[in-house]
Amino acid sequence: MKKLLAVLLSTTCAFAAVPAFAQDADIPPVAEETVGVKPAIDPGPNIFAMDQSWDGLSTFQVFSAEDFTYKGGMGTGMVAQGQVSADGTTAYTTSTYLERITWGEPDMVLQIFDVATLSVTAEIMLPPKITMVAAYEHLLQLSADERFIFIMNATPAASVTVVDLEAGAVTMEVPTPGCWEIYPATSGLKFTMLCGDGAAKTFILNETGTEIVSELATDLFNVDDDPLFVHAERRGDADELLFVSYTGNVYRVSDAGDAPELIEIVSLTADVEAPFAPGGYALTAYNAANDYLFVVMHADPYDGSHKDAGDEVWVMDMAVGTLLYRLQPEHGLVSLYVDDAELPTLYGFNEEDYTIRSYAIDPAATHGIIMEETGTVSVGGGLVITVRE
Amino acid sequence: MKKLLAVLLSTTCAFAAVPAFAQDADIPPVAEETVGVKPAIDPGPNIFAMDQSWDGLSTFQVFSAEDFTYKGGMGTGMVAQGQVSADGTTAYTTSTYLERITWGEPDMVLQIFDVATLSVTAEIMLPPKITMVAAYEHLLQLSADERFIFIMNATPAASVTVVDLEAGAVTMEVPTPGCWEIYPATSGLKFTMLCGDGAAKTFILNETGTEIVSELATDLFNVDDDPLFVHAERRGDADELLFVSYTGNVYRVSDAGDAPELIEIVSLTADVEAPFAPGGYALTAYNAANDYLFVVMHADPYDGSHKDAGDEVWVMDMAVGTLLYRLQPEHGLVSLYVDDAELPTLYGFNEEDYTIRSYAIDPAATHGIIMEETGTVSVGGGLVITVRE
Amino acid sequence: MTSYIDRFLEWMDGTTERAARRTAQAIGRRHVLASLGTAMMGTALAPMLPFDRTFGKAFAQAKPVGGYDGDIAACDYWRYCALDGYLCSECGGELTMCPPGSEASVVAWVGTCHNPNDGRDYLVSYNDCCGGGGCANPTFCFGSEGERPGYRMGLYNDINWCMANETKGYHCTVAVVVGIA
Amino acid sequence: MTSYIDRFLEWMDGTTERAARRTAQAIGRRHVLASLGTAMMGTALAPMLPFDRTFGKAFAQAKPVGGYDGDIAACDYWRYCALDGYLCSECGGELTMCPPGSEASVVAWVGTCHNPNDGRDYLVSYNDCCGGGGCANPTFCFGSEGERPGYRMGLYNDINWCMANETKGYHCTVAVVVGIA
Repeated sequence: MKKLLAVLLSTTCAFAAVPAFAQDADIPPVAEETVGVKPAIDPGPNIFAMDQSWDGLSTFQVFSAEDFTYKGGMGTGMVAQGQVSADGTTAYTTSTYLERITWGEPDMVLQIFDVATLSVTAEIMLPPKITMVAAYEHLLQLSADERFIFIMNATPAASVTVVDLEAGAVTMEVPTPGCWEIYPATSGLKFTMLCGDGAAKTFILNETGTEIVSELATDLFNVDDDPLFVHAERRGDADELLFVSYTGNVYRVSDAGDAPELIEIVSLTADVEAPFAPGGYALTAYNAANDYLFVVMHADPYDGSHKDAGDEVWVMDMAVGTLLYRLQPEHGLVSLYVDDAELPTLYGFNEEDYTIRSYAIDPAATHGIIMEETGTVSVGGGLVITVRE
Repeated sequence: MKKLLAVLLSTTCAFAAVPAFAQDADIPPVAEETVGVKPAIDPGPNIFAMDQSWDGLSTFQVFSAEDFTYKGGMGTGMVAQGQVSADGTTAYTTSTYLERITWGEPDMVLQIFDVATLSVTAEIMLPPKITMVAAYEHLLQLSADERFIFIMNATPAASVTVVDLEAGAVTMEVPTPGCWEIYPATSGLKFTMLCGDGAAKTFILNETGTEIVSELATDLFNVDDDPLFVHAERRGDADELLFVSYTGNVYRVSDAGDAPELIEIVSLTADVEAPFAPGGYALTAYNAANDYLFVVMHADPYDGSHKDAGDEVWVMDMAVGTLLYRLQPEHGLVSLYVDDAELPTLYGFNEEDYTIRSYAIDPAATHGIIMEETGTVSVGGGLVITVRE
Repeated sequence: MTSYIDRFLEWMDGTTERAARRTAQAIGRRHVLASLGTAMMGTALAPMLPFDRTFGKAFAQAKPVGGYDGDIAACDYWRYCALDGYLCSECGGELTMCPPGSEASVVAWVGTCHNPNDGRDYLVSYNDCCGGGGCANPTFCFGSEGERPGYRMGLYNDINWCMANETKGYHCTVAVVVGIA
Repeated sequence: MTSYIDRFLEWMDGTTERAARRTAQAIGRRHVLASLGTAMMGTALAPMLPFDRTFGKAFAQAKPVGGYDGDIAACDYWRYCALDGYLCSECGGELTMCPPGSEASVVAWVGTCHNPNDGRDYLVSYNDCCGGGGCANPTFCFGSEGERPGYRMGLYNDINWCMANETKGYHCTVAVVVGIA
């Protein structure tokens, strides 16, 4: 093979060596070029969005947050989840590679990518239990110090695989029967989950991630009457998680202690006459500078409409716990992301035409407009949108 | 796991055991059901069409040739080629499975399927050289007695892997430098190829497929001025291959002897004033009962239009070597298949809307119509169409 | 609905005492399944297809309705109230049968659907079919009546229910009546 | 065109005597490629994408044209006369550069394209980029000027030109001027 290629290469070069017979002598000919690989993506803030495939390559896509250019993709396995470090330099995916695509031995792996070069730097084989599910932010979560990563399993029994990223090894599997999604605490090796009996449960591990130190549950919600969405927000740096329920309540939950604690339930819809309800996937987004919670809402809800695209984006002022604005984007959205600026940029995924759209949010409506669409880009998927400076 | 499932199963069954409280006592309730697997596809003639993926699951699709129902698919690897036994009971695919979908160790395999159950019955590992290319009929060919199968390789050096299907093993790799696609003879372990110097070359192997007995080339065509398409037809059971050239000539080539022999070149376009040329993928089809060659033709050809969809299907009467009909299907086609009936059914793949369309062909135009569209079905791909009774 | 959820919760809590009359049989068949590729009824557990992957796919032509109590090619067919996936009936299978070459998921999610023909509510098991080839032009349905996130696993329809099979590739979804609600 | 084909044929026949000035350098870089994931110029060999797999994909937005001698996002850009594939310039790469995370094919197909800006014909090497992630919304171009089937491998554009790389997954295609025709 190597010999053959040498011949081939020499042949190409032979072409290049043929003297030019210029048609237009005034214009110098195009210089010979060499194929290469772009060594790194262009600098600047990035939008990350997972394009999940269930029968082949999933791609963790990277777009410029400035001009929506596609910077490239990190290729990974089927039904992938993605996550990005706080500084935006490292990305993580979990996914499944089946030996014969739809059957055969499953390799379930954590892959670590260098975002600049979009290249795999490490791969860690996982217990073949990871959940194969639509993209949700809290199925793959970093610990506060980013030394550990938590991975949601379902066999269908629920558990969490803990990986020590420094050691590059699985440290343990935490049994989490009946509990789902992972909300890591702001410090320590600690995370909270929502459980099928309506509790929230906090798991605390020892500092090597090899043992459960504590697991304490608190009754939180009624799974029949007012179930919580599993997409949730941390309220800035506070030890407080914000959950939204099917009927439009916002649950403020403290995860400061060893057990979760309900702080308060505030209603999005209490003062609104027409029936509206939250719906979508990553249906909320939190902006710290203004203490705003953005929620995708749809009119005329019914049993089963909780994943429908929303006609409106409602803004709750968390400082006072009241509905502040009802915004009407031109396109129905199912997922949101908002940055932490005082004049925030909001991002939304429109499942109808598979686009991510950006909106300038001006809380003071300086120019008479609170929400203005500023950009759009076609994506392969965008149920989870993440932006890193 | 087993214990858990036992609990789960018992739980479900508990549901089923709950007594019914009928809303409408006059109507008996829907009986409890059990999930199952359909043991076999429905009987009747089948259309096979390859839906190739380059980054995941390729599917060798099976449709009813009677009502165009989708009977199911045979799942296989990336960039697959497919072939079907003469009796329609066995299907063959070659494809590539990469360990990490777009990278990593390549498993290149021949998979053998039982068509009735759409199930893999055997898999034979191949030298990792098979060509990853768009679907073409003559890249994967059975020997006349169907004991051997020939597989086209490109590294890019061309060669043919020979597999003894009885033994389930590769017997040899035939070096075929500069030659492409495989046209097996009507008997023996013998095939002809088209070569880059304008020759056709016949390779004869010993009867165990382990040695080349003879390889003889004959000058056939001018690669610059009148290149041949590699999709070709056997003229019924005759030792005669029909090739079509970019400019619209039909090359009749005998493969009866140890070397190919040019019988005659006849022109499709000689008596047509407006410029037309053949184009597409499986752009020809041969009907034995009428000795007709169907060819997809497009108007106003230019350098590079040879894969464009055709506006017309021309019919050459091979008995006299003249253009008989110019048919105008409603939709542009790139690939054809025709059965061997006296009143043939012609199938065409329309790349615009990814459909296979069927046409009743009545050479005598009994009802004033020679070609009538009779059906359409959406497919994942249809560059090669094969029909088996 | 509530009584179903109560019972599901009991299972989640591990407190259920109900011994099912067909447990042994079901387990026996599950073992068969693994070796023969035939499969049995699903269970208390749940769903499947993530979101609409039909983008750019044509919708299926209507199929003859014979013997069914509705148009099983239409997403508003009563059994599909919580079905999230491709209809197996258009992938080579049937309403309750996986396509040849695939296997039925050994676990499944459950919906409670109202049958307008007799006014009753039924428990419908949505089993995914696993492995095999792809579909050609299937209808994708996305019902979420009574659906809950993964903390109520048996009602969850975003997840691949082939998870407990050896063959883990998703193919399509069937809708099987397993009882009256 | 003909002279190119003559030369290609000579190679196919193994009769070429031309020793290229940069052979050693090129081979050296090929070795680098394997280990570092950077890649060098393609060769006498050829093409790639099979047929339009863009079905259902949106087309890319226009990109700013700066420094190029045409609109490199348009399939009628002069270099693309025989390009069959996704444009790498819309997959994270550039006109002659593969996207980060992929590698350039070590073999490639060649087209002879007329540059309307200077009236000259150029040999353009179409290298596939191999591995890496997928594209998001790339333009798919399908030019076949001077294209020949696999018996003229170096002019063939239906085939995956990642075939000679260790990384064999197709990603996208670049268009590199390698000389005057």
